[in-house]
Amino acid sequence: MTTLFTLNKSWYDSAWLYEQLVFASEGDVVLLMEDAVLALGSPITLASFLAKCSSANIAVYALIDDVSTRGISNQYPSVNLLGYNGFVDLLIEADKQVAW
Amino acid sequence: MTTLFTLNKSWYDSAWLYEQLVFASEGDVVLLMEDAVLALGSPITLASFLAKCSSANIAVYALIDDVSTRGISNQYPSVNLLGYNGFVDLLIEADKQVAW
Amino acid sequence: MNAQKLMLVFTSAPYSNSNGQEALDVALIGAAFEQDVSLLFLHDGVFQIKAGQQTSAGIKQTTKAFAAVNDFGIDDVYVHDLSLIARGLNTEDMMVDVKEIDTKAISSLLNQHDRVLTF
Amino acid sequence: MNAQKLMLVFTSAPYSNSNGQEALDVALIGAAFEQDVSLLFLHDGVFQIKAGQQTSAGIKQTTKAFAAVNDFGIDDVYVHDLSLIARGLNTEDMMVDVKEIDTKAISSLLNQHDRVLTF
Amino acid sequence: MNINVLVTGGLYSTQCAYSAWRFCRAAIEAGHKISQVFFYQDGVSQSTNLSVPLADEFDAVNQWAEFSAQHGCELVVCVSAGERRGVIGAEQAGEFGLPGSNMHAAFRVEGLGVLQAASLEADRMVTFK
Amino acid sequence: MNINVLVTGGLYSTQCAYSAWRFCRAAIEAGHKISQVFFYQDGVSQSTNLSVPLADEFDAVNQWAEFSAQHGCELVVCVSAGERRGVIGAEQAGEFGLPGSNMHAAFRVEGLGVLQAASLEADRMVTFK
Repeated sequence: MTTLFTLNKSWYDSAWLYEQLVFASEGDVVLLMEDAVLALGSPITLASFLAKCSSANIAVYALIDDVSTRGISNQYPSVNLLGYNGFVDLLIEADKQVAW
Repeated sequence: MTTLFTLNKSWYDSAWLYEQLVFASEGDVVLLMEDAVLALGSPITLASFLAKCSSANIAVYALIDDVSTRGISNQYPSVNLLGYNGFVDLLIEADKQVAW
Repeated sequence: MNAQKLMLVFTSAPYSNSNGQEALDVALIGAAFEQDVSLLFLHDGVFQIKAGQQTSAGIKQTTKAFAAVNDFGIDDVYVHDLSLIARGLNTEDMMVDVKEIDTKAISSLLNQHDRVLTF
Repeated sequence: MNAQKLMLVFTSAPYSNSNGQEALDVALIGAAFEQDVSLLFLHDGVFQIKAGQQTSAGIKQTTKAFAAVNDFGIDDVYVHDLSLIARGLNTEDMMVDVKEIDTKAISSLLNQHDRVLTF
Repeated sequence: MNINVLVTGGLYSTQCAYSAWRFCRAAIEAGHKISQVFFYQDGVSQSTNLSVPLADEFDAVNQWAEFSAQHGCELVVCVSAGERRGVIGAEQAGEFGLPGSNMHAAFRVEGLGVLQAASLEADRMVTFK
Repeated sequence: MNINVLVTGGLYSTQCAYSAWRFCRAAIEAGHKISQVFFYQDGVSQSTNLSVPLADEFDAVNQWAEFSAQHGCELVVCVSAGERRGVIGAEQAGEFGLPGSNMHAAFRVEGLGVLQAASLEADRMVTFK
């Protein structure tokens, strides 16, 4: 079973959750949305989190609407931006969602 | 002018604020209340914050009602526990309050 | 309709909001529907089941109800080990029998459930 | 009644809640009452005045109003240096003219104000 | 697929109303079905018929009502979460002798059992908070 | 001393109603005056006359009303924060053609200017959030 983890909390408030890799495991998917996209603008902040996700084979996406509303320019090529239609697809492809 | 800083946020969510000494300066007073009292039960978590407050001459108090409701046993002798009447006195003795 | 494995995840401390109470209500309804319900406490959520909470004038001690979850057929109560350690707590400080598990075990556990609701 | 020095502190990012908008409303009323009003952006609050925010269908771009605070007689706009650095930002990313100050300077500034409201 | 949506966040303290509404529209466009949107915790505030948002603010209540009318999706408010917070249907107002009610007609009041039942029937469940 | 109180937190998402109420009672006991409690942001929810808390839950609305009656303190709800969130006085209901109102009679609606004026007159201001 694969899980879609949606994360709407700022790294700057909830670093502990990112340190635990949002409790995802191999094959799971993470979607950054709302305040979780804020850290995408800093090339340092999410580097460790994304490296760990990559080596654990956890794909990371971000919701483009929340990125552009906040004026963030994504510094991480490994994070794919997608719209709400992509969000829907991720939910369908996974077996369930966990909303942090 | 002296300021009463009230802090109701858990250290485990808002460590950044504690690291900035809640922007207090010499002679100011800090009151830990609500979720800010949670960390008083761990002898390690607040040690650095309290040491810095002590050397900056910033007194730190905690609201005893919130401590006992949550079943916390305060591990820090330098933190004085007081009730709402003590809270009122701190506000009157200070020139203003800043609520974090 | 088969029974689902339902997990409630508690991430915030009691008293400052109603998350604990309202997550527990979902758990009890799940149990009443004969679902396979388990509880997971992590981050400040571990304070929900901390022993020694004292009532205060006019404030509800919502967490007493946790001590009775076994009576409702909820036996799987998990606590995150790192969350306890970071708060100077251990399983003996908890008001219910809990299984202490690490981050990796939590990941596996989430995988084994059909529905996971976080509060 | 003398004028008071009133400071509004912005600590949270826009869009996910109304803190920025409702703090700004207090600031503008203060200015209308001819108080001496200043604004301080720290932590995720610095995103309130980040340039380049784009409107999205049906969502209010509350922060446009920040670009006009000077018109309301609010000239003292401060940003916390560490908050910018931690987010990969600098003062040129801000949509208004700001004074970048450090933690110690913020402590002094708080001392000099009669009322400090945080949002 | 049949998707059940749980919404728990307040109107002005979270973005959840907007995010959930955008998600639901995208799901319909992709040919899925939103069987139910269940409002719990502070999410119950998204069902009041007394809110007056500014002209350029997201009008969650009316957007949900319109979405429901167009796509036949049920909008269900948790009875106990609503009672605590003062979001009340007409029947409850009578039951408790309250001076009025304030729930928009597009929403209806149910217990948590309805959420549990919908979860059992749905192919997917998604939470916005 | 004359203390002005600002309350901005929601009823079930923060502890602020309880903390503020305990503080206010302690201030009166110490001989101080609470000139005004101003409800802003999600704090406006503390003025609804439609809430039905459980028997053992803190009943913020009625505790504020009782406190105000005993000690002559004004309970003021921010007009714009209330309108956004659906907390509405009788006059506003007529003005906007709403189906009803839901503000407890112990509270009254005012603009932010009233908070600013009270702040100028008070010796101390204290915020609960």
